[in-house]
Amino acid sequence: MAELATLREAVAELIHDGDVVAMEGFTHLIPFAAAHEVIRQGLADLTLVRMTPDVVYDQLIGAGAARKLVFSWGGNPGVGSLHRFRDAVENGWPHPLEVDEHSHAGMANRYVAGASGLPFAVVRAYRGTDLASRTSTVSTVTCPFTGEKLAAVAALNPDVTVIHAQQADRAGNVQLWGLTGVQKEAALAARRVLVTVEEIVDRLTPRPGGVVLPGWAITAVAEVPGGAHPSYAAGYSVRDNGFYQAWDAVSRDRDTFTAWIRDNILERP
Amino acid sequence: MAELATLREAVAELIHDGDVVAMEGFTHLIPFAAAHEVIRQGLADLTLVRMTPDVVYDQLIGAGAARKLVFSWGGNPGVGSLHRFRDAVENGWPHPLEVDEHSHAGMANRYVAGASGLPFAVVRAYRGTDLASRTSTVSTVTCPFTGEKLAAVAALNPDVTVIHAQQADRAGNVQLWGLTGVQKEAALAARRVLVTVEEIVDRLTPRPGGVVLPGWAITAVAEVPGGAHPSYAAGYSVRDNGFYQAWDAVSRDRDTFTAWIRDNILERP
Amino acid sequence: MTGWTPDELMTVNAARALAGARTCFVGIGLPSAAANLARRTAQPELVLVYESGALGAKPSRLPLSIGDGELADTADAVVSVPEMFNYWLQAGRIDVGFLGAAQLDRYANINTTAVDRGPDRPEGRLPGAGGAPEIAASCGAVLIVLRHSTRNMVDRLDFVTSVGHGSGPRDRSRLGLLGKGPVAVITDLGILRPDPGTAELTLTEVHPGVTVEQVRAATGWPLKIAGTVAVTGPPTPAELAALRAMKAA
Amino acid sequence: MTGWTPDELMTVNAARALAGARTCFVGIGLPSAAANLARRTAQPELVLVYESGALGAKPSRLPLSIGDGELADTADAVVSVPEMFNYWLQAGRIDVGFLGAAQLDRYANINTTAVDRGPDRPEGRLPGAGGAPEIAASCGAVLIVLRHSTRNMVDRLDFVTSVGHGSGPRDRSRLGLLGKGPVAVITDLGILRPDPGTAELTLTEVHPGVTVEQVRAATGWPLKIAGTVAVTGPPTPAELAALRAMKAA
Repeated sequence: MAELATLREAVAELIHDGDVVAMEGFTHLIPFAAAHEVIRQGLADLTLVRMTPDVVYDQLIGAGAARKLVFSWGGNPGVGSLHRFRDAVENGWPHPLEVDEHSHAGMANRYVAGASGLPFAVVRAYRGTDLASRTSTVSTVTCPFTGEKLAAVAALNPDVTVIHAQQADRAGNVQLWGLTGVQKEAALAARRVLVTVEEIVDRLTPRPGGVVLPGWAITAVAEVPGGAHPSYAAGYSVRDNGFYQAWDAVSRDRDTFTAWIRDNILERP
Repeated sequence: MAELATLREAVAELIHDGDVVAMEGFTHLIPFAAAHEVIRQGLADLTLVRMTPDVVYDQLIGAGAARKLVFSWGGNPGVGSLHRFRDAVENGWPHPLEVDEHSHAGMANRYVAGASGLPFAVVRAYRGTDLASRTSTVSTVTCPFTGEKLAAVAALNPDVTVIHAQQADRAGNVQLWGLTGVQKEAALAARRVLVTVEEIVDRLTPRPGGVVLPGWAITAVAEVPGGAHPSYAAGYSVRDNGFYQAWDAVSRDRDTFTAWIRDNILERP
Repeated sequence: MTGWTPDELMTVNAARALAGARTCFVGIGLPSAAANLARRTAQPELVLVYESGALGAKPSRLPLSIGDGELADTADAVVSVPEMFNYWLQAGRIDVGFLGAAQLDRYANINTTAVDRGPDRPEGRLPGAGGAPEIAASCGAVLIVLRHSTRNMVDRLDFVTSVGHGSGPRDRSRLGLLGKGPVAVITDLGILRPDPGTAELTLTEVHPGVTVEQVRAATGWPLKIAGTVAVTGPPTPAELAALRAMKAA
Repeated sequence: MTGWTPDELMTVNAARALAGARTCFVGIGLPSAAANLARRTAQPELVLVYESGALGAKPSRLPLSIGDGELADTADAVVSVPEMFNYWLQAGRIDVGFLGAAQLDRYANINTTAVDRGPDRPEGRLPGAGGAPEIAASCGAVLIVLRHSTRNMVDRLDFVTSVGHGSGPRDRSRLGLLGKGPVAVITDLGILRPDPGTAELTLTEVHPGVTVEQVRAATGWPLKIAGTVAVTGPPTPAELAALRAMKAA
């Protein structure tokens, strides 16, 4: 059964320098609080995995936690660029960032393969594009029945996956609902799983659209109300679109960003 | 949007002699009424596809509707053999039945490939068994990243998939809940989809565990209350275990079976 | 309600281009505005599909991101992201894919990955592929909407993120791509469509008040012009009202 | 509560064999009875996984089929059948797989597909593979429960449906099978376990009142006998009461 822990304990215990870490949540339920704890604990040299790096990885990258990024779409949704991501890739600040870049279909299926205990997944993807030219995790397979050539993408098996959910019970069973994205696959593909939740309840009530992850498939659960902000948790909060819009100016300048991290993360436990 | 039709119209329109027909429902929500209508309309030469042939295919096979069976477990769950299935395979009565036999993992993934528009699926399966020796729909692929050899199973794309669900709305959107098995994959893998439902409602209310299939992915919906009997529809009926137990004696003898089909299907519209 | 902006012309015409579509896989930004406008005007039954997992979303206001809560709350069904890409998109189940682009070439191939900024400067990062390569590959047809400039409409892409017509009319079938690819590119100046013979984008319509010369000057390759260039119908009061109400919501 | 049947001895010992397991993939019939008994006696926390999609089912009575409604109603989570086989079983996430068998050989390989009835008769049909091949391949360990007779315990399988130890101790790793394979075969006469060196099933325990000779006579190959054959502990009153209450429910 999953261990119930504080966020600080759980991050210290489960995430180490150099780990491959996936934090998932497709716009909804992004584990921002856990990412901030990673910054506070000064973790470094991480390979960050995420379909949509979003502001959460802009913060981790700008804070110097990442060595490599595995992703498929790196923007501030509806707003524009991720300036810290761009600065790292284009100018190597605060240090160079290696990228392994896929399409969404490829990334989603890399997690599916990882969750399924398979070394790769087959996708009708990448054909005619330049994407395969910049990654070693796309190849081809030939259908043994039809002779058709299809793309193969390598399984993703992160050392740790971190997700945010609405609720857990005391045995660590977790329920999330609303847009549940690729979280189940990302969690089941990982060696260790950390879930932050809005609240711990005595008993989970099945919800329409609810996805339940049993406690025995999770390593640790930490109660962190509001832990997705500025993303949101359906039923608990709404997306803080204003934060996303304001992030553009905060992140555009290195000093402004660094001051923001100091004031809002490092000096706020 | 799906057409709302009577069961008789829908079967006549969507299922033809010689078709590849999948009727799914993993013990729960088995579309018995639709199978009975197939028998009543005298359809023949069908390739029947189903993970667990169950009593529903015992009836279709004994009635002479099938030329071939694609399956993974053919028993009367908790009771014993499917006598009509055995009689067809062992003695060619009422005529010979070709079989294409897989494991559950293989069958489930054949539907997944079919639903995904892929010609095959990769599974960690069949190794060391004799299963591959009797089918042309299992082969191997080699992982281009690790060199590991894995099983490949050919996609299943039935001409028609028939499922039973609890509810549809007037636009043909369908909701099923409880054990939902492989129905979504079987439906999405097919060229045409017929759904029988317990009731047609004005508006679907999202349910815990509910799987919704949009009307535009379905060909026809027919309202058939009790259409899963002796299987069941969670929230509407319970499994008629007595029927399954009694079926053993009915189906053991060709004449008893034939009389049962006549009295309970052919002469009951 | 007299007068309109170039962006409004673009969005209204992009919405009209969805005529006949039953289902639309919607990218965020301009495509989402156009698809939502279509649903509020000529096509109330249009099924909007968002890669975040919403099938049949009916948002009351324009979502800022593809993951806004209202998309899930109003959807006919919400599915996981792998399911969306595998069962719904890859299987070729969606009529029209609606995409934006950072760079577009004459065969309607798209770059959203990176731009070359010259030998002395590092490559400039764009957001990346997202769902676009497989939307472009698998939908029945593709519509593209982008602002028209020589920076966007380029002679040669720096990176091919998503395939339009490759390098000519036979490339899609050679590559085994399911759908027929881009059928129209709607910009703030007019509409380009692939030539039926060569698949090269050709100017077929200009918006009211726009000249062919303006379009030519805003295009980074020698633009083919149709024998007759039509003028798009001006936005109707109903279209403009719906668009402005949607943006204000 | 004095006396018990051979089937009760088998079920009680099969339940005990689950000691230490956290999760169990349960086949219907004898395995389901044993796993449910374990959950009602020594292991209230045992997570029962049914291939119909129920993770953590807690049925109050013995289900007739793996799809009985109560399995879903009492489960911690219900998943689709493809998800069950891919994410939960194939990924090697389940501690113990609990299987029945129609034919078993000395390396605990299983046949549930077809039996040879001689040259003049057609092959006899069994139900087929179901989930067994991948349960046998992917669970951390495998328990097998079946009634002991020369018809079931055979010198040579007519068909290999599910691999136990293949033809010896190195076969599972050669085949790339994840788990360690069958660790015990519990019958109505006793318990057989693979020899640590040869992987051949060896009689290690008999049930109270059963002789080694009886077991040998009921086995279709020359059965290896452990140096010391223990006698299984008789069913406790609590075990018998729980088993009988469960069957009567």
